[in-house]
Amino acid sequence: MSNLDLIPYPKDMVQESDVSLARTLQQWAEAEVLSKRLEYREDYEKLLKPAMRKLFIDVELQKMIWPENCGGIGLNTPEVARTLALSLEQIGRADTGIGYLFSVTFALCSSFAMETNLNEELCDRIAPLFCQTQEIALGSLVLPAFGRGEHSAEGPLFRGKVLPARARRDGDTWVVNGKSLRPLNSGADAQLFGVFCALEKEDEPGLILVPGDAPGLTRGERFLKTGLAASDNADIDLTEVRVPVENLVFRGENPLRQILSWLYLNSGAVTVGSLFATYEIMRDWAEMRVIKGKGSLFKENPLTASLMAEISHEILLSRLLLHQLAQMLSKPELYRQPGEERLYIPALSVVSHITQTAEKAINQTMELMGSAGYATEWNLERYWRDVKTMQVHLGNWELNKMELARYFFQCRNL
Amino acid sequence: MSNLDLIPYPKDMVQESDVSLARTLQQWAEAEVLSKRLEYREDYEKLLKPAMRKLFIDVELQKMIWPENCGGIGLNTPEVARTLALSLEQIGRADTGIGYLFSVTFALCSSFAMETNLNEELCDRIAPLFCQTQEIALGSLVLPAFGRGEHSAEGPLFRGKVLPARARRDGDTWVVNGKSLRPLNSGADAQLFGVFCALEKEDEPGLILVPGDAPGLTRGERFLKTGLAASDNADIDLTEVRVPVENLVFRGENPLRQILSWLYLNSGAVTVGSLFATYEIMRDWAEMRVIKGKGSLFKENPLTASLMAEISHEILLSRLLLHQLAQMLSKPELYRQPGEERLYIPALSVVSHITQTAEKAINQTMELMGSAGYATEWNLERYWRDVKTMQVHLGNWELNKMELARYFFQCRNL
Amino acid sequence: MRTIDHFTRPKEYLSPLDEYFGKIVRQWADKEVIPYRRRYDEDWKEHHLIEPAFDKLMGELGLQRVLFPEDLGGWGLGHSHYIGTASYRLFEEVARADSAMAVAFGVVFWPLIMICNEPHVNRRLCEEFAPMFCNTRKAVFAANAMTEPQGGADIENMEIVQGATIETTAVLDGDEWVINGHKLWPTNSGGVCNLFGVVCTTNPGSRDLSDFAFIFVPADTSGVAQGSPYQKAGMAADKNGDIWFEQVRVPKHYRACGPGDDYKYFKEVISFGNLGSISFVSGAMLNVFEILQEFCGNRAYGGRPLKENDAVAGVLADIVKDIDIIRVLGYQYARMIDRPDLYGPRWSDEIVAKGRAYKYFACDRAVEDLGKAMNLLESSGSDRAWDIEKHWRDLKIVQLWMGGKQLCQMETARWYFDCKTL
Amino acid sequence: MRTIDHFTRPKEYLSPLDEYFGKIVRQWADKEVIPYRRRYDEDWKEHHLIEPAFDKLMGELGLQRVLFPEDLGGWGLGHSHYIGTASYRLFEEVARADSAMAVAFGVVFWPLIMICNEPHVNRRLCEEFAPMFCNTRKAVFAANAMTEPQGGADIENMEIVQGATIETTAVLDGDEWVINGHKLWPTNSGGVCNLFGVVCTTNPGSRDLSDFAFIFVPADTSGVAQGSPYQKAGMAADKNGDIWFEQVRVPKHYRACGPGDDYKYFKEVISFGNLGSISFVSGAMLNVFEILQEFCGNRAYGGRPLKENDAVAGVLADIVKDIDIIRVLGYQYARMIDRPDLYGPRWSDEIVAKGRAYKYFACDRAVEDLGKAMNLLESSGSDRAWDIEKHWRDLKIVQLWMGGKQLCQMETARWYFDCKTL
Repeated sequence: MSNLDLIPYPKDMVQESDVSLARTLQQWAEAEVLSKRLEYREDYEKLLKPAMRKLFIDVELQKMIWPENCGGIGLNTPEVARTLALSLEQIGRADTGIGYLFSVTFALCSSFAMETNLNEELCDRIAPLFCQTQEIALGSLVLPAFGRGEHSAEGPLFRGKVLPARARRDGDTWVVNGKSLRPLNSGADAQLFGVFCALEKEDEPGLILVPGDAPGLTRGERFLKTGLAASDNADIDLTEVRVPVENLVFRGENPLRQILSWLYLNSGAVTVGSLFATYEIMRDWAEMRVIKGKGSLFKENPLTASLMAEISHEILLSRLLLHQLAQMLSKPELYRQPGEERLYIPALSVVSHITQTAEKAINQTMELMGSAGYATEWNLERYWRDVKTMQVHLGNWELNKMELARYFFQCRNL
Repeated sequence: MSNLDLIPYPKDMVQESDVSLARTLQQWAEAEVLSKRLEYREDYEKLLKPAMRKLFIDVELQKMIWPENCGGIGLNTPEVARTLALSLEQIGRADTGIGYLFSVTFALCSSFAMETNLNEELCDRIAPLFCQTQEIALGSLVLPAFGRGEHSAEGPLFRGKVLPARARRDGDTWVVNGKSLRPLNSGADAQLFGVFCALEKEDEPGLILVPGDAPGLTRGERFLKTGLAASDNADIDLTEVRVPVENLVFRGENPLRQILSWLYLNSGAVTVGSLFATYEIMRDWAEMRVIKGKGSLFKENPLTASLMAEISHEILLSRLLLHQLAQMLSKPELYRQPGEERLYIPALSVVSHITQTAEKAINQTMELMGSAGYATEWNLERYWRDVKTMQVHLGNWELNKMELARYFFQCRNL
Repeated sequence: MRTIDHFTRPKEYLSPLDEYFGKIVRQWADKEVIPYRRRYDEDWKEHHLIEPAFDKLMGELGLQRVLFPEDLGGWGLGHSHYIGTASYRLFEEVARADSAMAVAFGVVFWPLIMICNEPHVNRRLCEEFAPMFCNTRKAVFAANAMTEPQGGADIENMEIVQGATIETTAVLDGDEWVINGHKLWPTNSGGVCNLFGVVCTTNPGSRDLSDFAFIFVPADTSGVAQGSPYQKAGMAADKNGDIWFEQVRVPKHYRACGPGDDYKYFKEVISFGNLGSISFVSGAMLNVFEILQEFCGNRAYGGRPLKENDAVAGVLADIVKDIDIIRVLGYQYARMIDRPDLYGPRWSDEIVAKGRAYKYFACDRAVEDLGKAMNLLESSGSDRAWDIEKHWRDLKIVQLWMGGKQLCQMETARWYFDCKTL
Repeated sequence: MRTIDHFTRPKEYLSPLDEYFGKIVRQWADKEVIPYRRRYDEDWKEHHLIEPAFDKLMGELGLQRVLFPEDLGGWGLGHSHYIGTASYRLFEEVARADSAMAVAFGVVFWPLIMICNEPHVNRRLCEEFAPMFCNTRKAVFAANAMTEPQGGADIENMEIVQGATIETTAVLDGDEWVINGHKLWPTNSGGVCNLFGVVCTTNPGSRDLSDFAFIFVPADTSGVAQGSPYQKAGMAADKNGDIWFEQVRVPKHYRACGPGDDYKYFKEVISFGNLGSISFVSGAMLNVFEILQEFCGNRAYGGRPLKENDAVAGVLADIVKDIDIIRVLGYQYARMIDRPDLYGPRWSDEIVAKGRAYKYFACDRAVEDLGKAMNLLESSGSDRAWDIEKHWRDLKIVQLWMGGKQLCQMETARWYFDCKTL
């Protein structure tokens, strides 16, 4: 018994359908991942793809956001926020990386498949990639990055960073160019990239959809990283890649903020799920471990109990914050649209808290477990690597805080 | 303009009446305290009593919880939790100490005046102290304390601590004895004490109400402390103090947990209010301060902006958690009664987070302000002392965590 | 039973005066200060209680003389190879009782550093000012008038501002300096100061470092006015206020070291400021250890002393660990100041930057640890009666002065990462 | 442009071998390890890449011999007055390249401390084991078999457990010890070990410290079995596994110091373990500084190098401040180990407790700072290509070993507060 029900969440905010989907995903998590960890211990990565297939195809998660007339489930209204919070907790509990891939994919598609900003033409063209396939379909984002040396050489800056690619209009197509772009995930196998581009002869940058099989898109070597094994990431090059004009999903900052708000909610939920796994691993440890010689159970020592309490305390708070954010995203009439600062800032704030807290909480849990904390056998160290990897992909906290400062103090020159 | 509206709270949880009361209290805060700080700079304490009188008597806050048939306002249903959260934010913004006095008084009375546990006989007898007076009426609590040396001499332990007093039954009265008891507040001037006593010939301790004018109750010297100037605290002695048997409000742990749950909600709201004041002081500073010689505005420097953002971020999260807790307290049908662990633990968790975060946030704000941070003139240092004083009165965090550990890990011997 | 003397000190660094200083100051602290300090907060304006203790320490024990050359009645610390470690011990012992007294005492040396220390001894000014400190049994206070209304600690942020923001001016008129300006906040102002070291400019707005001037001004010079002390969160024994200089005239030779050198050696003043700050922190924290020993040894939870509860002990460990580390660090820095032959001049950017780094580390740890200590004591943590809240209020001030944490961070980053624009 | 050599070290403490050690090991690191270390993680089981680098360092450069007396082919570090500071420098330079190699190398000395160090040199065992390490150009590994399945780091928690939980037994049969037991996790196990120091009891369950035994067992003795290495979050160059001792027979004189002294001097082993841990942290963090210099100097935000952004610089300052402090602290502790005449015996409760305190401080700071550093680099922070994630994974392991933070806290509190029951 996992005792996860000891960690409260705002029950009055969720519908029965959300709860039952979460239950389905909990079963998936236990059957396809948690229970198989032991047998796949030596090569954990081997269990990822089959588990993902079950989740994305059999449980149809990759159809979730698409309108029903495109073959999707049609969960594309703001209320889906509460569904996502409960569902992604369970996915993240099973594997942070799988949860992260779903998070980015959903966030990308939210830019044109949500009821509030539905682009039917695009949906009709893109939905089949996700709804009429027996293959796992992944979306990925290419966002502004640090410049190298002097930026003058690197085109216009967006909020201090360099736009990864440039697009020029040619008749009814956009021609996109960019070298060694670093996607958030899945550079090696994503079916759809959202690339944030400088638009020739325009002031505002925009997000352009580039299918993974577009001529002129080449993928680099899959590179090694700390965590998120489910994501086969690699840099990509775009050379004279042509896409229909409609693939320019939006221009400007607010729509980007909307994508990020959904990404933050999702990443927060995945992290909370990973914290659930941490809590469960810690419980197992605390129940069987004896210290100070025989007789005294680990969990009965005041010092270790104090640290275990501290960790659980943080998990409880993170979950409350996550569902509070879900509630806000689900009611734009009360809390604004996700693209507006009034909602985007709390989303950034909540996900930053959750991911930073999770780093600390898992660190502390490892401390409790000594060598079992870093032994692959106990699985905890993987959540530690995964959560940290996801956190750094959300961006440099010092620079993200500049957004908060502009909001709270109307700074103009940061 | 204070810009407090930049800090979101769950709008869908509050009623219009809550909002309008909060508006009234905001006016009180600005008229009676904030605007008068300057004129009372040299002797701030002088403004406290008049401001409290306005709040407790004129705004009738000290009648809030009492049933209407006792001359009260009758806000004694669980929904009052949301009212308290919004109202105490404004009181804490004006003065932490005033907010704290109200918090304890309300929590004490909640043990017998809430609809869910209404004791009409007691209400009829006690209500006049608060409802039929032109004097400020304060309640206070005397809770278990650390033992001194060997506890054997000090009677039974309650959760590791010593019960402050002993009571024996004598006909239809309880006779209470205890030496140098330390109340949470107002030992020098409270009208009503709730004393947690060991009951002779019974296993469970209980809370006994002792009126401030009871014969045999003597008050010690008012002592000096770091903060909470509004609380004139002193130790009290109880020598053969006789009270009616009905003054034993309850026996056992759960009812005590209920008092604490309300105290935690209230203290959390007061602290969030103090953080509002911190935010406003920081804004004023950031707008007028110049660094690195002339020209560069304080708030436009990335380092100071980063710290200001960090602080605001924590304030935002604390407010979300506060209102989430209020929501849980307001719906016992969904979240259990405040006396139950399932609700008491989140309450302890949330208030601990808020008060610890506030300590750090105000510390950081002081860092930003250099000598203005510790100069009485800028008012910030008082919130710093007040919030810390309130925090330590909530108990030793290491020992409070033992409660969390018992809940999350079913520890038995902590 | 451990005592504060069990905390680590680098044995090989200790000065020949270490034991003697330690003994007399600890006696003074236990007898003259600790029994009375709980009433100091209410004495912030008058110093009825505080002044006699200062007279004992600085006048009667004569510790205000130590920097001056022996032949002028001093103890020759200024030209010794142990000025850092010796003063560290002095300040630590005073701060154990009251860190505000430690800073008031320490700052007496602050301007004198400019004229008493090798290799820049200004013999003429030593001769002129020594009697003021050496021929009396009363406490005599000196102060560095640096901070100005507009710029806060800009003046200490030398690397960037290069004196350009200084608005206090010194104009040479014949063989007198005419000084005009308004200073705030210096320790030992608010009416108690006898001798000011004034940071000023001979050419307002100039970034030419030779225009940076450090000029001595006796407090009784006509045109000098001290405002009454500010009310603060703590540190009642240290008075701070406004100082106005209006057409103040002092002899030309009152300029400490001259063009260029005033700026150069003022950075040594910063180094000593950081050394002092660290010593105040370790001294006060040593007393916190004593208090925690008493409280956690005599208060019980579950029928056993608090210190025997593993969770509480964990916090106690975190605190003593920090105290030990701060002390090691403080003495290492003191040694770096004692031995420029090994570590480079005291006024070098490296020594200044490392002092800033150690200082903000020590203060951050102390403020956090004091918060934890108060919380361990529950309601006693906020009682005046236990003195922990006093050290908490006082050390917070140490953390905030001299430009606070941010300036320390910028100077640290600037030195280690060769930053150009911070 | 600053280098890692700008971080503070107490100049007066440095050993005569410091410069030489520094030079040869840094060359080795830059040439033999840093260019290849990114592929070490996949080499965790085979050590195809790792083994040659070990041979160079330990065999060819001969650094595995340093502890033994000169006349036996060693460098005499064991009887020197600079064993602490000299090894600190060695370990720091190795850890800069790979802290797992530093621990594997350092642990070679761990059991040998029992027999090579004054005042408890066991000449007979030195003579017996010296050739194994000195007459070869291949790396030779030793290990301390301490941890057991049931108790975790209990065995290191000597104060409380007093050896009562040790289940590995040594029974004297004629002139031979017969050893039975199961050990886990020692550095340099998992198949690579040549010589074990085995912590065992001559009387299971006894709290009589004279029953605590430290006995040497060559890995090729019959009855000794090493399991294959565990897979871990990092530290691929350090193999850890199970070791089984079944009816293992070794000569009676293989017991290191004898009844009572085995226990006494084993605490010296703990002190060196903590010294080593601190040196691994400072070495790896020095490399983190080099990486941050490069990244934050060459990546731009707002068109300027990251390091010129004040907020980023604030984090950089926090990190270098910690590195500098950890290094000062490490050398101070090394000096305390070098000079028992000043600081008391290396096996004293004080030296052990302070080592624990410094070690957990260093590890906590490093883990937090590495988290911040990774975050500064954004997605590059989790790329193998930047090596910061490597140090993050490795130093986390340093934090967790030897009983982890909680044991350190308990020993610190116990010593400073005279706790009896922790």
